[in-house]
Amino acid sequence: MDRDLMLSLYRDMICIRRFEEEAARAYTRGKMGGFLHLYIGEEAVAVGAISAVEPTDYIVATYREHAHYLARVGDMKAAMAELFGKATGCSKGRGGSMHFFDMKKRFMGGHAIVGGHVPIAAGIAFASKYRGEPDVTLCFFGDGTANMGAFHEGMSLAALWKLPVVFICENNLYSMGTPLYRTLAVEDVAVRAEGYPMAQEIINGDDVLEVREAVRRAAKRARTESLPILVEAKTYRFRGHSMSDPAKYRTKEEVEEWMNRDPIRILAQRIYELGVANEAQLKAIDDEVKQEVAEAVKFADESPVPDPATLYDDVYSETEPRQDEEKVVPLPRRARAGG
Amino acid sequence: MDRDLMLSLYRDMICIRRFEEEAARAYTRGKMGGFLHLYIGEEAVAVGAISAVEPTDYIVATYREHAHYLARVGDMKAAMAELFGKATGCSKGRGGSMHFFDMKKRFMGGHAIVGGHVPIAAGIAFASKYRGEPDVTLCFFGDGTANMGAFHEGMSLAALWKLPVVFICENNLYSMGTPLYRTLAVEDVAVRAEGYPMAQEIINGDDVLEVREAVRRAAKRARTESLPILVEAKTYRFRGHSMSDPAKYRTKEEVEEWMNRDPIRILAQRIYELGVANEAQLKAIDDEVKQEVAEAVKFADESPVPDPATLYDDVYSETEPRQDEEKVVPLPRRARAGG
Amino acid sequence: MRELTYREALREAMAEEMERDERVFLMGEEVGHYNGAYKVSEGLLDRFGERRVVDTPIAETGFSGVGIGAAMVGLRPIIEFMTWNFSLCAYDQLVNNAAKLRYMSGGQISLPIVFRGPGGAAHQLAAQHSQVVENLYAYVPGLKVITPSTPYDAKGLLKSAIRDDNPIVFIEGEVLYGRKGQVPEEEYTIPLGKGDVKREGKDVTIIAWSKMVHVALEAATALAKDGIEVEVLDPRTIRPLDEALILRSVKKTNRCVIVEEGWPFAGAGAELCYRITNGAFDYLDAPAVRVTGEDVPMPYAKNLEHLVLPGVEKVVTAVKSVLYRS
Amino acid sequence: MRELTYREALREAMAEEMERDERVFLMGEEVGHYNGAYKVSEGLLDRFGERRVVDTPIAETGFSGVGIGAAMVGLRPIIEFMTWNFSLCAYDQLVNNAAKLRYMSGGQISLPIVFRGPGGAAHQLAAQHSQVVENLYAYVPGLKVITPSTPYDAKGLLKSAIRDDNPIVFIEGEVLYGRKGQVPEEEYTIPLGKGDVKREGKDVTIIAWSKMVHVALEAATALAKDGIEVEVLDPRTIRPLDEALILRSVKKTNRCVIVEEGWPFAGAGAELCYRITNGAFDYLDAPAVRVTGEDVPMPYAKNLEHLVLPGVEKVVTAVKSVLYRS
Ligand SMILES: Cc1ncc(C[n+]2csc(CCOP(=O)(O)OP(=O)(O)O)c2C)c(N)n1
Ligand SMILES: Cc1ncc(C[n+]2csc(CCOP(=O)(O)OP(=O)(O)O)c2C)c(N)n1
Ligand SMILES: [Mg+2]
Ligand SMILES: [Mg+2]
Repeated sequence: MDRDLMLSLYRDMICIRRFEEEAARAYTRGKMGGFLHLYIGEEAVAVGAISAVEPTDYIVATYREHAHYLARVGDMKAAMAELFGKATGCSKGRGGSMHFFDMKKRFMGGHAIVGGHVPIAAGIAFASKYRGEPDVTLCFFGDGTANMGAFHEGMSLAALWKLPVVFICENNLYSMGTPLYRTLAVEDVAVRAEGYPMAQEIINGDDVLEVREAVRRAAKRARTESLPILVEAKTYRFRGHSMSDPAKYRTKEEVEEWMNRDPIRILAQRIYELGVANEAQLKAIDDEVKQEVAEAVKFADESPVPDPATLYDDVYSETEPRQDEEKVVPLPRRARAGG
Repeated sequence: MDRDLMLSLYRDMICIRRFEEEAARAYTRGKMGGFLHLYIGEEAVAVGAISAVEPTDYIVATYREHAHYLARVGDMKAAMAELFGKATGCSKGRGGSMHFFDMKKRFMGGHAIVGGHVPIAAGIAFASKYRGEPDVTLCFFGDGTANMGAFHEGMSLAALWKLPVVFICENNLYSMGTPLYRTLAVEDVAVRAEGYPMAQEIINGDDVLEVREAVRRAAKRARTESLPILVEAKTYRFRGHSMSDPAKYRTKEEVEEWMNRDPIRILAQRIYELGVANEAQLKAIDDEVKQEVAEAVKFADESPVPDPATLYDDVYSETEPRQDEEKVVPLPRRARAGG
Repeated sequence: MRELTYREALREAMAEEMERDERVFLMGEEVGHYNGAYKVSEGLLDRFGERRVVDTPIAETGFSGVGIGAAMVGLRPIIEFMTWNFSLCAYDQLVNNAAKLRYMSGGQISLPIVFRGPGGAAHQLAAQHSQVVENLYAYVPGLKVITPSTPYDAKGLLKSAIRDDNPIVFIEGEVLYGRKGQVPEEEYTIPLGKGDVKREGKDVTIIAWSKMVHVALEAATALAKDGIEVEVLDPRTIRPLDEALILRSVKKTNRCVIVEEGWPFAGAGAELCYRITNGAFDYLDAPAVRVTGEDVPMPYAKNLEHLVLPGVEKVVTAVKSVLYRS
Repeated sequence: MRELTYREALREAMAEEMERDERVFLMGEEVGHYNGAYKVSEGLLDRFGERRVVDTPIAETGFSGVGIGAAMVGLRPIIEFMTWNFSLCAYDQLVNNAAKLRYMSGGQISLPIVFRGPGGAAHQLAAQHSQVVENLYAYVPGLKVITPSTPYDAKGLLKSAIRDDNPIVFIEGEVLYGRKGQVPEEEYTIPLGKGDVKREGKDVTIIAWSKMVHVALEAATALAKDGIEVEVLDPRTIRPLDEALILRSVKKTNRCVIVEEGWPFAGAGAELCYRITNGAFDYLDAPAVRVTGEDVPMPYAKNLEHLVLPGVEKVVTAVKSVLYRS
């Protein structure tokens, strides 16, 4: 086991955890509005998956995407500022919690219509294939997404056209307040893959190393053989669906059982067992991260709100079509009505 | 083998064949407009399936539904008049070829958005279950439909809620000009059922007795166990997708090979082999049917077009809510703006 | 008279109609065990059981279609969209099936189905979750579109909608759920297609619906201080529109401002303007003007969101402009 | 000048742009091996190969989303809907993704994608296959909507649309494909957002687009016999709208009739009326009136279909009514 790798995975997961804990506090203090969907408890999935691929591979995620953004882009300031609705946010304060974007880092959002981003991910992979580029697309979605038509259409096109996408189901057992057994006739979302058919694999989503290894294999297959796959990671969110959900639909016992599988604790345990680091060393990382989060909050707090004068900016791309290359050949007035 | 049954299946299939041959001629003579999608070559599917269920079971079909209408309702006059756009048509001339309806006979249309009727079929079955009624719903669709989101959502709800629907895929190997291998990664549409999961069965769609037997079993299972199933009937359309399609995308050899499997010929052969009837007897049936078709054309021809004054009828149901039982309790004027 | 919230009024309407008619059932995401994403259906599962309060997977096309199928054979489904934004995933079902089945079948089918849920912007939900959809449905013949503004209207209109034999798009104001208002104990219904004058006045008519009614009323209060008497007219149903009431009011005041939350292009405001201009041209002392949401996808930032929504100030300015008093 | 059909003009536009820019590709049902359901893409597969002319399964949401994803990373897809009716199955993709991604991302994304295909009624295709969709898309900021009426416009506008960096809804007239008109051999483009006067006149302005332009021109010819000089103005793009040109014309003629194929409620006709009433109130000698499709799902029967569509006679009557000469 690579010592640096384990510590860096640990750090990435702690970053997400601390960032979101602070975001939740800021939300309660009225620093932001809208929805806030926390990823706490699921960190191993985003971190394991995104660490397994190249920085040039594309990431497409849902409204629960702070984690994926941090795992890929790592810019806590831009993330916190976005939550605060500030001009310095990663989407200039236009997107908010559900719509983080960083096109330069190939972080392709932040999508809030369940299933709507699945065909988009297929399209990005289509483009890679079209251009003969080696990039793979990772597409994250929840267990509740598997009933949507858009999911089906995106999956079936990816299977038919052999597109290089790794579909990663973050199966946290609930879609909002609805347990999976009330939305699916069987236990595994992966069964959906049989219908296309597409390869599938079910993994422990709380073990960051297992996730990483599975996604590494899946991405390699996608890259070299141009084949899609559905990877189902079993995990759990410790908090409610969003800040406004008290999550009363789960028993205390169930939540506790899963909290015992805290992915961060699992990795820490492994780190201790392998003698990669000791408690003090991990605590030092944690402290550093907390400091970073505090700075992000300060940055977000002090950043300006978007200039009202920009309201109409970017509804449309204003780049004019390259008129230089174009000639206007008018039709004689008389002939205009022809046709 | 039941002698009367075989002859009645034969008659039903010949009815469809002769009706559609005549419709095609009438189309060419300008007697109707719009699209006209013929079922010629696929008759065994509709006839086998619909003959296998109770007259109180529901039928939901596509735009290629003349066959299903005739198999269930049998009213050639109303069918031909509908094609001719006449007030005496089964949808009063409002629906045309793609929208035959007969609610009294539980013939639920005639739907022209690919896949859009699949959730509707699930809903009809939902209602049967809700009311504790024993009725089963048959839902017909083509091989090209299996990629639509609506198909997926309807299928997955039917599987989840165990609705009494028999989904019947009329796999004629083409969706318009596109061969199945360009829309599906594998050969059998039935593979889709694995993803829900739902039971499935693949049958020879050109053998009316096989279709009948499979759908009888499927309907029984749906009725007694309230379980859906996907039955895939392999068949072939002898004509183009619609009247405007010369069907150049298929080789002459391929078409000939399938025409050798003409479902009507196959049944006739069986009838001869079993000594149920001889050629002259079958010819007599055919002659009778032709006569019936001719009368239907005459009826359609002589029927009046819809009265222009009815244009705005039936946009809305005008039955007033039962106001007798209702009291209007006005709010004091002052309080109106409250809330 | 007792006061109820808009949410409670809607809930009471559903409960009463479910009690009254066994064919009525509620279906949607989180309507049952979760008691509703916005708690409109709270308690209904306990009261009516899983048969009549049906939780669905996330499958708007699927469960809309299921509702349509069930309505075709005589059930009377209430289909809840968690928000109307998600109805765009089921747009084909509503437009191509719900709206057209009756007509296409030559009148054989009645489709007693209500699609309901919250619409419009709430607080910083950003572009995909803040949409005004009434125009997208009101365009389509075969549908009726209802947008209640008060608890009284919400209850009475929802009861009528459930009893109506047509497919109905019932759009609740997401930010109105907590608003209180008088609702009689006795049973009542409100006929569809009848508008309501929420405040009488003689100088100018403001037409507004759903939450914009409250913006209009605030503006009217502010304008009263300047001696301007505003009539606030709430059409309540967008389709069918109570044109007679609207024209009567405009002919009285000779001036009209339309306030709508949605985007400007070809919204109901444009339609109202057309009908007013053609129905009362000679009575108009100024062209009818509208105040609409700004023509942009909804931004997340609070200050920008605020700019987008029609507010009291914009309405006051518009009223003064039609009075040529700016 | 040579004559081409509208279909050929569109095909030439695509071929030229595909030749010019390797990032442009065509995707849709039956566009390749079948050479297009309406033969618009005939020959393109042979010329450009399967990589750039991509047949899809029936999956409007799927392939629209694939186009959007591909455009996000710099390709320039042309997505063909076999007809625009089927786009309702992909409505969420166009409205929630295509129209909003740029804005939501704070301007990081350009989405150079053209959705195109035939719209409107053809001949007896009945309710689900005869819909006018421009209003459903023009309502939404972030989209541009184009509705060409002639081969010349079709080619020049499609070329501009393909070069534009925004998501574009390009609606062709299904019944116009066979219509011929002059199209120069030399390359040209037509800027988006510029209307065109198809016939000059001084007595009344008729605004019409897509196939209604031809109805308007026929009406103009008929009216000329009565000495009425009609100006026929084709906005060509519905969003953005060439308001300046429209107001100029109406201020000249003082009277306006709008002809649109779609349903009346809150259509572009209502929007035009609003802008005209507000932009030229004092110039109007009569309120602008519109002639629209009847407010019903399209019936199949020929005689009823004929009643539904705006025809020359109705337009002539409307023109006379705004001239107070009935
Ligand atoms: C089409 C659509 N319907 C409903 C919603 C409301 N909604 C947002 S998240 C969510 C639950 C999604 O569950 P799942 O896919 O399991 O993801 P998770 O939130 O558990 O990560 C729902 C119903 C939506 N955003 N889009
Ligand atoms: C959503 C949608 N997209 C496209 C069409 C156009 N269309 C009509 S039939 C058809 C082919 C359907 O093929 P299949 O499902 O195999 O049925 P078949 O016609 O072979 O019986 C297509 C593409 C449509 N009606 N609806
Ligand atoms: Mg989940
Ligand atoms: Mg087929």
